[in-house]
Amino acid sequence: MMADKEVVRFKINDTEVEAEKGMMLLPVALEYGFEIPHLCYHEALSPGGMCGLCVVEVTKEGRTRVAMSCKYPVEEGIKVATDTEKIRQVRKRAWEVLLARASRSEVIRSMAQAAGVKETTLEKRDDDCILCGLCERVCREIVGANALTITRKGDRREVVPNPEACIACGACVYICPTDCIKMEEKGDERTIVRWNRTLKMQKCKSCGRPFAPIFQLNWIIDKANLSKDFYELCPICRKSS
Amino acid sequence: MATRVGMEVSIAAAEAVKQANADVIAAYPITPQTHIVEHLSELVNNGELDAEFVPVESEHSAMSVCVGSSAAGARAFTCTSSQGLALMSEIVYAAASLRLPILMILANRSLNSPLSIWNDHSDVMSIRDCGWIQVFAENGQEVYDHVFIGFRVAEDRNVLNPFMINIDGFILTHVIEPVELLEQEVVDRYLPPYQPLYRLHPDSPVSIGCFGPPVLFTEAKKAQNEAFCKTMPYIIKAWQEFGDLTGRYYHPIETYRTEEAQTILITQGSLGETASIAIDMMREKGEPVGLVKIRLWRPFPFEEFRKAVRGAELVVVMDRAVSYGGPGGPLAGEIRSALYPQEDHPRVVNFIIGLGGRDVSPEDFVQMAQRAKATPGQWYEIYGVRE
Amino acid sequence: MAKPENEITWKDLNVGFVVDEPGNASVYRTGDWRSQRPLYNRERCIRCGTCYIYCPDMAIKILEDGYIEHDLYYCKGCGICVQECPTGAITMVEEEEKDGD
Amino acid sequence: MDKYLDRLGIYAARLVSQKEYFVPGHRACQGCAEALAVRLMSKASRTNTVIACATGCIEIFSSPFPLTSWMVPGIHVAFENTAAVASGIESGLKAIMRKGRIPLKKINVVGIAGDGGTSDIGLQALSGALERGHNMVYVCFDNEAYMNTGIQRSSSTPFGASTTTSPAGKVVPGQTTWKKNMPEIAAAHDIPYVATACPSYPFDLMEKVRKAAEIEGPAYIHILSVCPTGWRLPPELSIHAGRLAVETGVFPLYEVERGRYKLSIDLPELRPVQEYFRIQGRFRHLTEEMVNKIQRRVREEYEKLKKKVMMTREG
Repeated sequence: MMADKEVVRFKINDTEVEAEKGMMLLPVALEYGFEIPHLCYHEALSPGGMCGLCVVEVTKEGRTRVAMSCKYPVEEGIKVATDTEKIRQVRKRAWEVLLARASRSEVIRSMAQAAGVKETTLEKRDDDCILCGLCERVCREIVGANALTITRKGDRREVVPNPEACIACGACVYICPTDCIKMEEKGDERTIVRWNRTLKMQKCKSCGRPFAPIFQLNWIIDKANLSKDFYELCPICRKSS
Repeated sequence: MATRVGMEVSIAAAEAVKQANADVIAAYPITPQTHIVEHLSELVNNGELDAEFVPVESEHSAMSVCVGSSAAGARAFTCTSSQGLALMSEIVYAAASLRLPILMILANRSLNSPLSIWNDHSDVMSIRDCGWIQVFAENGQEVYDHVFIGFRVAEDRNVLNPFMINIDGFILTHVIEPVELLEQEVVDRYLPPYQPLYRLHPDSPVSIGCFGPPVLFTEAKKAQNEAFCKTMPYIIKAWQEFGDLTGRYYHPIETYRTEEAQTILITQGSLGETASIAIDMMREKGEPVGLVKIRLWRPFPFEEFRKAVRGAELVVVMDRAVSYGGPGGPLAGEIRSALYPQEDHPRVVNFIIGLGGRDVSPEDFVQMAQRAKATPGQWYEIYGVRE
Repeated sequence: MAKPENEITWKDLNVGFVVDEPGNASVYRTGDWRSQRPLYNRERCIRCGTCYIYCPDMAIKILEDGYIEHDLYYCKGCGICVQECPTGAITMVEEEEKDGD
Repeated sequence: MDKYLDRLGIYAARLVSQKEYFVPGHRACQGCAEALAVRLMSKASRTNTVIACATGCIEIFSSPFPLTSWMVPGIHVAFENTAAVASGIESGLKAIMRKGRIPLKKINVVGIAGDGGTSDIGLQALSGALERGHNMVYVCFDNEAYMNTGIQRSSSTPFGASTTTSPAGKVVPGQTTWKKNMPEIAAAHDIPYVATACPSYPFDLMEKVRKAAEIEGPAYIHILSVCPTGWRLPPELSIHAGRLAVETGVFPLYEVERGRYKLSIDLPELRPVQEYFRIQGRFRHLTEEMVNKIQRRVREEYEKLKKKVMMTREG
């Protein structure tokens, strides 16, 4: 079934597994049903290596080291351990970092708690974003709106929005693991709260319901080279007509 | 050392299920099966048996839970009676076709209507062709022993078939009998943990119970029947090995004083003990009468049966169920089929007796034997009816 | 099972009629059912994946660059992708006369 | 507003795993939204799952021997006992894991059945399983009639719908009873999670399945699965029809999590039910009077649901 691709065989927790060469460890392990915590990985996006939770121990030619499984390409004959004492320690530290980065996030606090980490000794940042970068990657790699950038000032990173480019599509809302990007719709306006982006919605010519931001629709019209009046009707009225 | 204790047969059965280390027990209460499941739930709730006791909402679900858990690789047990069996019968068939080694004790009881909670064999006969291995037990010891034998046979890779132990309701379930209990170590030696051939587990996904189009359905049935017919030597082997361990040997057909017998009575289940008293009475008077007890009902031991009745001129079959408009009782029909290929087959007379808890005494057997002898022809009657 | 079903003998069957090749239905071509075929206009596609998520027959693949491809081996020609595409990048056309494959 | 509703993320489809656990080659009708719902459910429950499937369309189109569309293990036994079989699988796995015979692992046991297999013939087994509290998910794929046997009415067929056993006749105009409220019946068992879903809202559906699988104890999901064949509508409109069912309030999307009701999509204004009926042949015979009667009932039910949301709101 993987005839034209090179297959690599190795072990995860003593189970023989195989994967296409070039794949990263994390998706392979997840596919085989191993539980590895992760917050900044998404299979549709390039690996982030930002949350530090997906660490595993990889033994290669007798030498064992800790590696982030989202960024570690599979190799023939390696042995991967997903839940050792060492790994648990490293993950605990990662949770502490995340707790500090997103001290306001209820989601993170309960996840950390489930992993046995209640508090962090690190300096807390008053936010609920863990800086996983998924929003930036999805906006750039999938949507192509490039409305977000990750800036770095010293060791401080931030996700910075470009208010002119955001089409308020909601992909970042969908992907955010801590739910810190919220979308609101009031009347005929849609707002992506975190990016401070409010766009007017197109009202359906037939039923009068607002259905999508005009800016987004124009962006699509432009991209797909559609007629200007392509989105006069909402998707439902368009099909019913 | 095995210990011999006085014990209600239902309790002995439950103790055997415990010693067999069943994983899942699913049951719905119905008289006269209740004492077995009551004791099992007690064992589970007291931590004496590590199993899931699933108190289902119907017998249909009892068998469904057994099917699900057995398919997941667990050792599953249920017991029922009468209406309960009738309700679950759809899944009884499915369990056999799916080749799941479930063990069921059927505390035999008549089927409605009229409502009767008492014993006969109309329940088991209604599912004769369901594809389960079916044995009849004659006493408490046999019930106890067959729990181990049943699991052992059912789970044998060469068998993989569900196994049913028939025990007469009240007559066996509710009586206290001496039972020799096995040491756990002996049980463990005899009955290894269940190793399923397939199991419902994500590590090796299988699809069980697919839709069978006409082009394949017959093949599926042929495969099932072939496999079922081939279980006989493994059943006999399991009995043999059980005997070697315990000194108690069982056979598909048990005989009692059949040497030189011209008339042979045929029974199933607990009637055997009563009938044997009648045989003694008649033998004492010098009558050449013997008894054949059908222990293994499915697969039917044709060869062993023919051997057991060889030389007899008259065979008197005792049925505990009616086959309305049929050839008499279901057992008699089977006996005639078994004897038909024999050139010189004996005359077959059939009595339908002991319906819905009606007592059958040794004297009744004597009378039936005499009547059968005196009245020529192949006939049947429902015995002991007030005209 | 490599054999066509009308050649399978009873001896070929697994115990209990079990199928132990997960997902082997993928050999079965449902594309023959089509009377109309989807036509995809890449120029109009904004790579949103909507058609992919709504396909009941898993007959739409998302390619590495985000554009899509219909798998005509499976596509039954239901036309859901045409209806659901937000930009009208897919249309249905009459299935031409079927050839051998 | 729920972030898993499709119009809030036009690119969300690209973020869904491309891995299929229910593979093509299945023989569902053109445009079958039930097949789509099964596909989406499987994507959400993923690899560590065991399926117990009832007799019905899904069984027939997914696994005609010797083929199977399932990548995960599954069993079909009968029509009415899916919940019992699933509870047996759950009990079996639990026992043998506890006894150390197989490694401890979280396995989702998912029972799936149609509306007939759930709200009619399978109701008893389902009620038993929910009451016993097995850690399993039960998903009802509701296409509102016995489609597999040829579009006969079930207790889940909506009022007025014409089926082969509730035909729109000269005297009796189709189904004369209101649709049985199965999610409410499930919720009455006081189980930790009940939800309604529709494959027209795929992200919402997948999130609900994921949640149901994660929650300890029984969970029930009722999925409206548009059947173009039985509803007599063009196959390309089956997603659209599902959306109309939701937007008209005929089939509201909601969750009941530990007794608390939550609308997944809170519609400020319901579309007229006629928009939903117009595209379906099974409602073609409805008189204005009947439509009005249904419209009133839909509004009432929707208001009732909203009241439940208010009444069970936290704090």
